Amino acid sequence: MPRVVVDVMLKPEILDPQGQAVANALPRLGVSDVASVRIGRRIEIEFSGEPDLDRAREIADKLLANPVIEDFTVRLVEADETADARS
Amino acid sequence: MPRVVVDVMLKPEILDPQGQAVANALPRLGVSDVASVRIGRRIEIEFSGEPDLDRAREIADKLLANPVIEDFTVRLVEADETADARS
Amino acid sequence: MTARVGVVTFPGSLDDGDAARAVRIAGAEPVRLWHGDPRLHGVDAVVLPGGFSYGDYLRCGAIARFAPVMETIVDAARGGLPVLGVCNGFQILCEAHLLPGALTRNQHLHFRNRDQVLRIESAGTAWTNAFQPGQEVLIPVKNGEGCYVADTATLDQLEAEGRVVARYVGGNPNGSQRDIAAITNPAGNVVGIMPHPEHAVEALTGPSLDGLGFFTSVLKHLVGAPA
Amino acid sequence: MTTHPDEVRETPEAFPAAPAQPVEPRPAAVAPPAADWAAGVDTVPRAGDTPGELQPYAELGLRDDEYDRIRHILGRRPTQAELAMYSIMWSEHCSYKSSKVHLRQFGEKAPPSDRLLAGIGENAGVVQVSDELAVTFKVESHNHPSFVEPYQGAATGVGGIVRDILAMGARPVAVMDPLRFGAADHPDTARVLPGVVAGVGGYGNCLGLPNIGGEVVFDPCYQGNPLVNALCLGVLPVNRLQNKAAAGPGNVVVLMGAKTGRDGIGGVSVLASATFDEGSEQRRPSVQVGDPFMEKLLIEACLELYDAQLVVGIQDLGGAGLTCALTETAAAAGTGMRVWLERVPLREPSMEPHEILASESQERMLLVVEPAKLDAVLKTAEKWGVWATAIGEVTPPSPDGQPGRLLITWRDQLVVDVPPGSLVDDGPVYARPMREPADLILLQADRAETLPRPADPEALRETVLRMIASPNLADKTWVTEQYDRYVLGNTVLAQPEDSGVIRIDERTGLGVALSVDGNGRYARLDPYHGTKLALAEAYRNVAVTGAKPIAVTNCLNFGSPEDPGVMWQFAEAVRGLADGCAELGIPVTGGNVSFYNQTGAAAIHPTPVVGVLGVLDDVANRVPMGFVPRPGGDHDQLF
Ligand SMILES: Nc1ncnc2c1ncn2[C@@H]1O[C@H](COP(=O)(O)OP(=O)(O)O)[C@@H](O)[C@H]1O
Repeated sequence: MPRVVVDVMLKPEILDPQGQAVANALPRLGVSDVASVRIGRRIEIEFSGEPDLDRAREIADKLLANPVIEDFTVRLVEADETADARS
Repeated sequence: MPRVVVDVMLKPEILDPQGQAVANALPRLGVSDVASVRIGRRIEIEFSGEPDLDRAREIADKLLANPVIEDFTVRLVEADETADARS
Repeated sequence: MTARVGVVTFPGSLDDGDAARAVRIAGAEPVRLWHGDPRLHGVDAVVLPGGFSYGDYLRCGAIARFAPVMETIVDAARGGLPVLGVCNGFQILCEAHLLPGALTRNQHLHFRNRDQVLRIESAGTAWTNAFQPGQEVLIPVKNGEGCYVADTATLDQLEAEGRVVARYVGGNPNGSQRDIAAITNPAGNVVGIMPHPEHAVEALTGPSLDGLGFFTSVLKHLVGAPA
Repeated sequence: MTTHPDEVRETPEAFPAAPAQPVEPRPAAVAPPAADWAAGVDTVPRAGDTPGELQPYAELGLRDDEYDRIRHILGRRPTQAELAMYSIMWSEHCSYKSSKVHLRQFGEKAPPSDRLLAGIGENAGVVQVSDELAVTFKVESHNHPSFVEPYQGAATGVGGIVRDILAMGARPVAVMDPLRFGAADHPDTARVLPGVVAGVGGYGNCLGLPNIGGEVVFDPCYQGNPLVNALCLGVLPVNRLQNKAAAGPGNVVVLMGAKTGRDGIGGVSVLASATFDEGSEQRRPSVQVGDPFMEKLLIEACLELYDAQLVVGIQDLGGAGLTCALTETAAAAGTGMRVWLERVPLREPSMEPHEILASESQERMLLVVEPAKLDAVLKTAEKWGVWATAIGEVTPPSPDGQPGRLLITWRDQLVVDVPPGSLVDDGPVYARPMREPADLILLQADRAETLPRPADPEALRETVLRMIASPNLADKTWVTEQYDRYVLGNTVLAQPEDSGVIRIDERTGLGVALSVDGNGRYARLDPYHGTKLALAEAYRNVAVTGAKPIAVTNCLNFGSPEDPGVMWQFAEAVRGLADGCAELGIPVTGGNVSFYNQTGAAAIHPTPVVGVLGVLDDVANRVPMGFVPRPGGDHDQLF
């Protein structure tokens, strides 16, 4: 069954201390060619019936993202990009 | 420039209190047809040169995901799925 | 007649007992309000206490905003009911759009608990009229997501309208923009504050008695307010 | 969890008389496992019909003689689910099989006390502190899980001890966390320490429990075995004391709290795999993830149930999950129990009976409820938003006066039929060999007097600077700032004080002081006196606040009990603590033993951590530590 995935990321102008912390740690791992790291949330929603993109967009807008600081995208994802198929 | 996106989700057998809290809140928003919600992290990595999937996989393994409780996927994403293009 | 000050308990509220105690010490009658009950039981003011409402798993305050009691409080606040949001309460007020901006993860990424000096910038609100403008107070701060952010226009507007209520002095514990510790709405009846005045109301348990002023302020405000 | 059971029933050399049924000889270990072993559910009738079936008892940590003993008790081979239950309950962790013979000194040497309402053997000791009020406190370890996954390990360590306190009828009111890490500059410490501190804080802060003290000690001996001990203090009205006995046949057994998932099933998952090859995915211990929000709701729900007198008995679900809670509550009452396992709310529907019984899912409590009060209990649970499900029923003891049996079915198949006491009380007990470590004489001979002393001011300066820079003496603010010490508004003293002080009665000012202390280096040099010194330090720290010390808890962190040197250290430490308590006139009221803190042959320093609790009639009279820097004030001190 396909799921709906909502990706929520901080708006570009909002400072992302977590992403920054990761970016700062990379040189210590010998990685020097990363320009930026941003960390957000990925939310997988499974509906009991047919996945409902509009419904998901409404949930995202009301609850999952805070429009003051965050942007979101909503999309349908086939099983192979979701948890079941992870290595 | 395409980015590398690392999606980190809790392994399916691991308790996800975040997802559960959101799922429990949905009925109050009038949403009753959601079967489950899982919440993970989405990490966008921008390289200074060519995006490097292997490098990203290494970073994910060492730094971004906790292999004891989390799985991750790494993929290249065109700009239109990333922050810049968000509504 | 003693003023009745409501203290809301959400599932996961932690400082609700402390807020009620502070209300009592200030000389008012605390009234416990339950998140699932939309009625305000005739209270004259409301405190949204600190804690981790609904676990605060998604975003602090995001779920609490939809509690039945919040719908009533939002309406009443727009009508002038004094509302103080402390820590999690501040987060809820922002999520409910009673206050602008948002509270995000501390810049240093850790929970931090320390005794913090604040400067009261505005004594014109329902919750700070007992202070002198510029007065410094010592109050515990304890949060993991207390970093206040807003866009520049909003910040400038807050400054211009005198709606920054308190600022951190001697070190910013969470990275808040412009050292903001507390703000108010244009009418001055709704105040959100990150540090915890309810933990500075007894010599035995707090670093000072400075927190009491927030609670005595609202009593003064209520006496002065037209019935 | 049972703690410090003070009574030794028997030793493995003295098995109880075998039941009448003949016991099949054990099949040769080389036979391949039956093909269908993992397929269908292994039922009691099937176990009777297939006596020769090979079972992976050794992989589950049971010895040959222990397995034989289970077959004696049951008169047949155990089912898969029963085997899981015995392996858990007879593990060192649950049965105290290596420590029991020593720990009974705590009871034997204890001074008489009329304050003790519940003592060793209960979830936590309870001491009366006024006509109306009692306090309960206990320290427990969560060492190994915190090495595997520092954040969740430490978080669930706090969660576990809080439920122990809750199970006694108390409201948890404070926590403390004695911690030990490897060298401060070792790369793995950079992984373990921040995770542990964030976990202790994350869970405790979200529960709204002030952290009023603890320890942070670095020593290379803890490199692969960090110690995460957690203490919780609770307060209860004397008449709200709860107990775990599943009394009253006909009463309903209710499981309340989180759903059950495959958390921390660990070793028991060998039962699910037909092949027991090393490194099989199934055997990887699965980590428990804590949900402090759920625990907070569980606390409020339980307290409401207690106040409305809606429960007959209650037990928290700890390390051994349902297995421990079902058997301990039944054994404590001498009753039997009938459980319908498929009623347990599951997070993963594919779970098998032995997995449900072994699951270590957090934030769950088992309640025993009169049928007439069941509705009220379910309503309270619903009010707080926690699951509550009737999963079974208390059954009477057998007509001949023998205790009842625990019968568990899974979809109408009988999968467990055991005497509950055989899991709880009749586990193996070992008097393990002990020998003073061979290197002890050398260690003791290497006295401080032989060290070079600073000979001139420059060398003295060097020494002072080196000491100040030592992580063990350094400021602990980086850690303690991550803990909420103000919540609940009753914290009178906390870090950086030597004791935490909590007000427990706002009307009278009645309060308690608590300190936890331990010194692994002293204990390594002399476990007997080292333990006494830990006790004396905690006692002094409590006494100097002005409190009267009245009770002791302890967490004994040691290497492998199968090493005679470690066992000797352990025995000496217990003897030291028991003697010290007798001399000071205060009882040990509970505690916890953590063995196997060892990497290869290298054990940690023996690390007994001792907690002392004292009473202050009025916390306004507490004496704070000197030289407290005033925040925001001027920090100069005159010496
Ligand atoms: N892990 C911890 N959790 C909470 N408090 C701690 C912890 N470690 C140390 N503390 C507190 O920090 C203070 C200073 O600790 P420490 O330097 O070890 O003190 P001392 O050397 O006097 O025992 C004490 O109040 C102690 O309780």
